[in-house]
Amino acid sequence: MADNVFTIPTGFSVLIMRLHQINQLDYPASLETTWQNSLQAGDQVLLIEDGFLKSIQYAEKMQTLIKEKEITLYYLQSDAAAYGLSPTFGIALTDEEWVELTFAAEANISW
Amino acid sequence: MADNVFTIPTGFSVLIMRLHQINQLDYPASLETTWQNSLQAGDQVLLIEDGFLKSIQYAEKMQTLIKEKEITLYYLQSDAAAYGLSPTFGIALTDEEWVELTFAAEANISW
Amino acid sequence: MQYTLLITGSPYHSKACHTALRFIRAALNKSPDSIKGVFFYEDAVLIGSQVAQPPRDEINLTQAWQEIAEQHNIPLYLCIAAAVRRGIINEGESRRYELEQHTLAEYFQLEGLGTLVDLMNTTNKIIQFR
Amino acid sequence: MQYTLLITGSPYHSKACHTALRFIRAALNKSPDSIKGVFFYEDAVLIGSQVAQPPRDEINLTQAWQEIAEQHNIPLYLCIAAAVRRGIINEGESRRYELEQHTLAEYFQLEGLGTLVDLMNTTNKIIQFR
Amino acid sequence: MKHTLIHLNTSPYSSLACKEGLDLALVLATFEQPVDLCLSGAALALLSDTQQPTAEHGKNLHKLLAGLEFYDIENVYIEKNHSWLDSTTSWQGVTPLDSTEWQTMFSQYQQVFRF
Amino acid sequence: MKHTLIHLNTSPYSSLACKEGLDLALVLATFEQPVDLCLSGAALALLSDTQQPTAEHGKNLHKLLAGLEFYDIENVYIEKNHSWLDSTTSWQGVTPLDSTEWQTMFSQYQQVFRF
Repeated sequence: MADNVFTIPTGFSVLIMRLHQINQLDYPASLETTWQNSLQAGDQVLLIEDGFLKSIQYAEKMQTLIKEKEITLYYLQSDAAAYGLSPTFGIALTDEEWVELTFAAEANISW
Repeated sequence: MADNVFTIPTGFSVLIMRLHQINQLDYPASLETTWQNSLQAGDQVLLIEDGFLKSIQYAEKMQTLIKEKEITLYYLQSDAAAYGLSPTFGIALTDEEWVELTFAAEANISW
Repeated sequence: MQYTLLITGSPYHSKACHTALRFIRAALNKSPDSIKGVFFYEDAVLIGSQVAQPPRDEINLTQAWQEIAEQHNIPLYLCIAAAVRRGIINEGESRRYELEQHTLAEYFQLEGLGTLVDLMNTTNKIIQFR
Repeated sequence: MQYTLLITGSPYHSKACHTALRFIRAALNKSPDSIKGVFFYEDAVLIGSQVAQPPRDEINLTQAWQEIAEQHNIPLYLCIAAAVRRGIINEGESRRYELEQHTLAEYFQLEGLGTLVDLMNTTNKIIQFR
Repeated sequence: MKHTLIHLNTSPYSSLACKEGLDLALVLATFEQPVDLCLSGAALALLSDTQQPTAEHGKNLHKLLAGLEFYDIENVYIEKNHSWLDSTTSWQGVTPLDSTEWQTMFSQYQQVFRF
Repeated sequence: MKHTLIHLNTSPYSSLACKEGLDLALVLATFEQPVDLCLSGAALALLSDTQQPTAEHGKNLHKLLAGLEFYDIENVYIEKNHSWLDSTTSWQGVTPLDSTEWQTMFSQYQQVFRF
């Protein structure tokens, strides 16, 4: 699994698949770049709070990210209802499914 | 003075020269665009707090901004000393000069 | 499998405490033993104020967390250093600093970061809300 | 010519209260009558806590503002709605909400936003720190 | 009297900023101070007609928009082409400005406060 | 035992975040938990040797860097070419990573906390 994975000197040779929790519409530019660049194929991205609005305002950019980085994108049904807005892509989660996804991830990072 | 100034329907026909107080190194991308685009020729920009670091990290971009927008850029001597960093452009202010500049401005905006 | 929640965002400046509340309700609903403890750090410690009075037409977030603690017997830890500097102080600390007032709400407790390390080592994962 | 300071940034999450302190010291040094009043709104109202205990090797920001108020007779207003919801409460409000504790530090006073409008109309400009 | 621009740039459901900005605008108007609003970024979400926030999301501030006129707050600006809202399901009381108008707007007020 | 990455991204003089992040790193190390640091954005200012903050700016956290090794915190990463610091006047204990290393770094820890 880790054969051709580049590793930094931490000694870790395995990339841990993770769920990235994104809670802002706009991060400061350099942080926006950092979280997007840190995505690894197979990672999951969950939009919460203001982050949900990325699926509306930056719909195209997010769809490109999904394809290029080979990630899966999720958002919460309750956020869509709160804002009264419906994304045209991504997977909507009930609160219970949100818990399942979060617990099931190998690792979690909250950006 | 206001002859060929474009005005929005507020009824104001005069652009008020102002001192823009910038206190972040990185604003969210859209806000960064907004404050830079809002600059008018003759405006003043004062870097404070984290904003001071713009003069180091984004030295080139800031110098371009000064030229293109015809603005004057200031920073605080005390911030330069705190960070132990010296910008190669812009005007350093003592705390007393900071007060003078702030009071003297026609209008102030804190981004 | 048990989990820890780490909350770092201010109840006024972020949605961290609100979102984590939605999360913990759904988690406990699904499996009542899934959360071992909740640790509040940085500005999130402001949630533990017994004095804050939200307007009557808004959610009382401190009370909502107290109900979680009471009904599910889940400890709510505030980092003591972060809390004391932000004015969230229990009776003991209040005496220690020779103050007349104390502000820590019931069901919240002041603990060192060592408690977070302990939760880290005795639960499967830490889920952060910021 | 007199000016108003409007401070909106949290003492914990921003430098607004610190920077405004540097500014007001320099302003009063230069011309003792230049500042008519200071209005704290949004998270900046947290500065008015008498309970917060910063570590001894750090600046006590609340005390530094109290010294400004005392030495120069400058009123420090906290927006009452913003303060009450954030747990900064004087004795009167404490009784009104049937609480046992109050947290408002000396030299700070709770006022409505109307007081800011009044300052706006009786001073040359508002300078904001956020 | 100073003409004030209140600039809302944060989501109504991300912090108290949007609400406290609107509160200030309403108080200014109550005291008969001229005040305009402008909306950008996540604050545009305020305009959506079909909001159904839970108590945990926060107060539904959309309802306040209809009352703005009563307070003599007549100008609510947004930047044309920067709105990602469907105009058929969002509040109609806004005035869209083109880029040049938007950019010079900030220099036309004695006071600008962002929330 | 979980390997933790503490990501510092804010200026030591802009809020308590940088300090509270370092505090967590030191406590983790004290409890013999493996912990690495990485610095980006305004947190890079931490490295400058010639800092002279006033009390209003905040605590001089630069002084803590020299003690990290004592706590067995040996890895402090920055992104190569993203540092705007003069290497002759900044702390030498950092390990610069190239872009690929930096980007994969975040996926190599069970826990990442940003401050």
